[in-house]
Amino acid sequence: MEKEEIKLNPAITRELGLKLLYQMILIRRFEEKSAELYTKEKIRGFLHLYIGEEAVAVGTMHSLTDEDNILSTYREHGHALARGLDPGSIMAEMYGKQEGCSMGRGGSMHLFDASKRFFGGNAIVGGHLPMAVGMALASKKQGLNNITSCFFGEGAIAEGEFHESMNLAALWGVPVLFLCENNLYGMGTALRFSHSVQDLEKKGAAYGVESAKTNGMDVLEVKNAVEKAIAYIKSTGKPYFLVCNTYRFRAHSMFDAQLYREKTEVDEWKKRDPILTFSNQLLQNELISRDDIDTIENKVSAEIQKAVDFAEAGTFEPVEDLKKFVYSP
Amino acid sequence: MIEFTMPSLGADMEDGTLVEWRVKSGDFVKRGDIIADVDTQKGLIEIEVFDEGTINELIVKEGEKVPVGTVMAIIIPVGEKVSAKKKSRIKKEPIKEMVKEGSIKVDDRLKVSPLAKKIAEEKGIDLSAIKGSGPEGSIIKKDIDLAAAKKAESHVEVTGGKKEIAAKGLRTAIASAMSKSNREIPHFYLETRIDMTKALNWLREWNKERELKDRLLAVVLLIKATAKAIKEVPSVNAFWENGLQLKNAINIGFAVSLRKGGVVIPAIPEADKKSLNQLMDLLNDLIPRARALQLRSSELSESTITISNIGEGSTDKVFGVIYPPQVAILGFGNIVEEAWAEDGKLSARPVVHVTLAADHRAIDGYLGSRFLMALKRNLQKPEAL
Amino acid sequence: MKDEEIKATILKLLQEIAPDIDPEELGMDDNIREVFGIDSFDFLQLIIGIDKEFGITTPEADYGKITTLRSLIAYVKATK
Amino acid sequence: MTDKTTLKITYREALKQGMHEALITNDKVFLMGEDVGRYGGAFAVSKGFLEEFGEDRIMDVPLSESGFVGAGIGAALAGMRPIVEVMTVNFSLLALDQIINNAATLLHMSGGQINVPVVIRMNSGIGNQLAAQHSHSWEPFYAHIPGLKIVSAGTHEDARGMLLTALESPDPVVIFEYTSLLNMESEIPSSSGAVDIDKAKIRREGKDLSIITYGPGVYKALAAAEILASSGIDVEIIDLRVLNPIDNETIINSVAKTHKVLIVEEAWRSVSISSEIISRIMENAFFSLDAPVERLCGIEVPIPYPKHLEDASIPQKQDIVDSALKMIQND
Repeated sequence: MEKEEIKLNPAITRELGLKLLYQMILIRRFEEKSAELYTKEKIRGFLHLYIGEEAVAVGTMHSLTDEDNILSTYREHGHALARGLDPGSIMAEMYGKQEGCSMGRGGSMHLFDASKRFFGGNAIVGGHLPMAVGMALASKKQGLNNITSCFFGEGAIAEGEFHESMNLAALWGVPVLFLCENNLYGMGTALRFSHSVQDLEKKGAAYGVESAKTNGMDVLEVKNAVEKAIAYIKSTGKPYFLVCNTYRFRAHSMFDAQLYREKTEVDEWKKRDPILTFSNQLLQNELISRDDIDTIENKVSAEIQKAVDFAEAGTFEPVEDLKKFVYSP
Repeated sequence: MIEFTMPSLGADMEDGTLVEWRVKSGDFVKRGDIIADVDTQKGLIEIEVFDEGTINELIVKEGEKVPVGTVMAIIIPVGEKVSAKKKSRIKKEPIKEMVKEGSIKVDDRLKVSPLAKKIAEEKGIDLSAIKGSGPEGSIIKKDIDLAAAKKAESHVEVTGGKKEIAAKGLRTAIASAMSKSNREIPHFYLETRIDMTKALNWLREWNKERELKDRLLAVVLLIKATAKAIKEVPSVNAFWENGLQLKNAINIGFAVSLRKGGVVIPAIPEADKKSLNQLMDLLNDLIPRARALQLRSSELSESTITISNIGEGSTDKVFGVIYPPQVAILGFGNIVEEAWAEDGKLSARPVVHVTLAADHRAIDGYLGSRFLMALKRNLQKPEAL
Repeated sequence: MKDEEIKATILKLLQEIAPDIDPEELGMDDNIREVFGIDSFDFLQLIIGIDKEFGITTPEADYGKITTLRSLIAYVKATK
Repeated sequence: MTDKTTLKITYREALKQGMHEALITNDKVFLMGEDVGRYGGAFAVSKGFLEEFGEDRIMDVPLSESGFVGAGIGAALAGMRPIVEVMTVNFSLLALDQIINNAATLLHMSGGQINVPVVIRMNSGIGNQLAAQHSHSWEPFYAHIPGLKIVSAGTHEDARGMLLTALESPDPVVIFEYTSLLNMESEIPSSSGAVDIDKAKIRREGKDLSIITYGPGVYKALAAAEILASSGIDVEIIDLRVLNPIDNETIINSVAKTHKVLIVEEAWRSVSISSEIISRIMENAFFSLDAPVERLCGIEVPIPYPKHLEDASIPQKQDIVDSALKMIQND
């Protein structure tokens, strides 16, 4: 890895490098702390960690604007953090506290923040795809020039709703970015056991949707690919299907013996850890120094401790409020 | 030092079996290292450590199954003191079981519609006497209206009987209270004789200056003297309901006997705060209504202590049975002329025998006698009542 | 006022005080209070009745003189 | 003085007028559904709309119920007011995941941040021998879901006015319309417009028996009432109109007056709306009951094709008359 001399394109400044690196490390440490707190029973329910896929969230969110809509899946902490949701409000949400970003009502799989146009994690595989098409449809009808980006894994591509949504989006010509995080495993089923055609990006052609794939382990490649996609959407008003090939270093969720894959495969992919590779690139191009990395690590651990303290200090909603949020007042 | 515990990997994970340690004591571990393999219902899972330090002691042995949270190893942290955070388990409230099991059982009870049952209760109609004309022979509103109408016509000969019914009801009520009292309350009895000379002389003087309708009876003096004695020994004025409960209001129950048998005990509320005239007015109101069985249930249920006073007609002494949950009953016998020895001289004096029956769970002999002595003293100074 | 009238009035008063008594039971020389179980409260009502019917306020000292029907009738005739 | 003139109109026409008024008054409103545009609507309710409002506001959609219902929900999330027409309730089963896991649930999961102001119209019920897959009555299932407001347009007045009020609601509303009523004519005030979607309605005052019903049961019960009146029986008819949340008060007051209840619905008997109404009467009006509550419901069989069997599988007017007579004569 060290030997390869990777020339960065000149557009990468020190400041951008530090920002992207900071966000990826923040996600990584946040997920590690979540795992720890889960084993200590502070976080319950399902917990799906994003470790290994940081480059996709950071690369994508960097290119989206505040007006763009985002719909995510249950493996959403990386998306939420990269989108700018406050780490404390996410941690409090996983503690089930009412100070959480969804008032404690949603938990790890259902983070919401209307102010950031973050329309939640959806725990039904592919369930949010039709909604993304609808939101883009509304933008088109109201003449807004924002786009709607929805994240999903390669497992969702086998759902009927993927087919219906791609067709509707193409048919109606609406500005939606279908962003697939292909981490090779739909829970315990490897790609080759669920898809007749494994080059997933090829599926877009069937609907006349512009499609591409990119290296989901490299934040800059993801950033460039997403910028290309957004430019296409903005200029044509048409949907775009981008497949980011990436890999999750951890189990599907906390209680998973990972019988479906070999440890050697995991170690192999770890060599392409998005944080390691990117920090090496920045170091080799003298954009940052080792100290910069230490400063980032210290700032991140302080930020995470603050988030945990915020969650610990949070309060539980009184049970009398149980029936709130079913209908509008 | 840091306790490394069996982690919880899922809400439904109860325990785990340590299959293999990846470290031995003395090894240094850093955050994220895999230090053990644990077998669970989902399969073998690598367990990571979240703290840095050297393994001091491996407590759980390989092959051992332990519940989540069990301390498996001790780690000595690097340099800085890491406060061993107390693990606060989130208390799992049991989900309230809302479902009531309905059991279908064949019900051979009287079939009455809810509406019919309600009206029957309101109009005091005995359901057992009615034949139902509703579905499955159930008694319905029409049947009740019919019965009520029949009852109205025959109102005349029924009223005479109303008292019988009431009296019969009274008898059963007294019987159950008395048997409960005997069953549960360990009675003990104290007795004394009180010279009523001063009291009766004062009474005569008092009545002389007043018109007939303002005349006082001796019993009024007895009631007021009792109330004052209670203030000195409050524990006689209490209830026993799994433990002594002192009552601050002194409501003296006044036994009114009915000529045809039975006794009704209206309460004189806060007798200690009433003047002698007020007590007399109360008796003028309560006694006739008691005899006509027209007392409201609230007037019958608030006594905190009872005075029994067998119509002064007959016996000299009366030993009462306490009315639960009260703890004492005072019995005044007839005021009779008796020999009275004092300062070596013998004379005839009007004397009343007073008995105290008390609940030994609540009061003991010493307090009982102090109460009777206070009563005796009060009756020697009638002007102060 | 003849004896018979006074007797009838007295028995009427007693009937009001104790509705469930039977006047025939009372002999002229029987102790009224004992036969009818009249307590001090009822006796006071009787005295008030006598006052209302005959205008006589019987002092407590004279209670002893009117324990039987005969003595009561005589007392009323004498005092009226 | 309100305009006293009335309008003789079919149920279909009433639906059309309601939707037309909605499209005119608010440009955020648009209609999306299968064959609503070029075909003029499977039941011709939106005939002529495409020509008048254009493709942008009258959207024909492919046969992707989950897809387009989900898209309708998404459009509602992002500022539009879509009327999503699911041709019949029978096809809505494919979109239940979107309706229940997204529309009914987003407000709660987001801790009150996200509203889903979508209106979903579905044609429902039995009639014209469409056999088992095309004759479902799913009101009880939808009425079970907290987060959805479920209304049943059993009269021309409601067919004309419910949609307008539903489009004002910040929360998702599902409107059941009925195939068997489409061609039926009735009188409604020509000034009629939006109606409330919160309360039940007493369609006929009476004192001997409360008949509680909804949907096609309303007109059948009213017809039965005329026959019963001729034999001196004065029934009160309650049109539930709102199946979730249910208007307890109107029910309880009526039971307190008549002391006897007959419930009429076309859905299958077990775990139905009548099951819920009986529970609420038992919980809140037990001591007003002078007889057990009776009910006439759909026979628990997939709806058969042949007419005589189809008719026998749901309560008809004569069944209502017979039951009422039995309940009253018994008294």
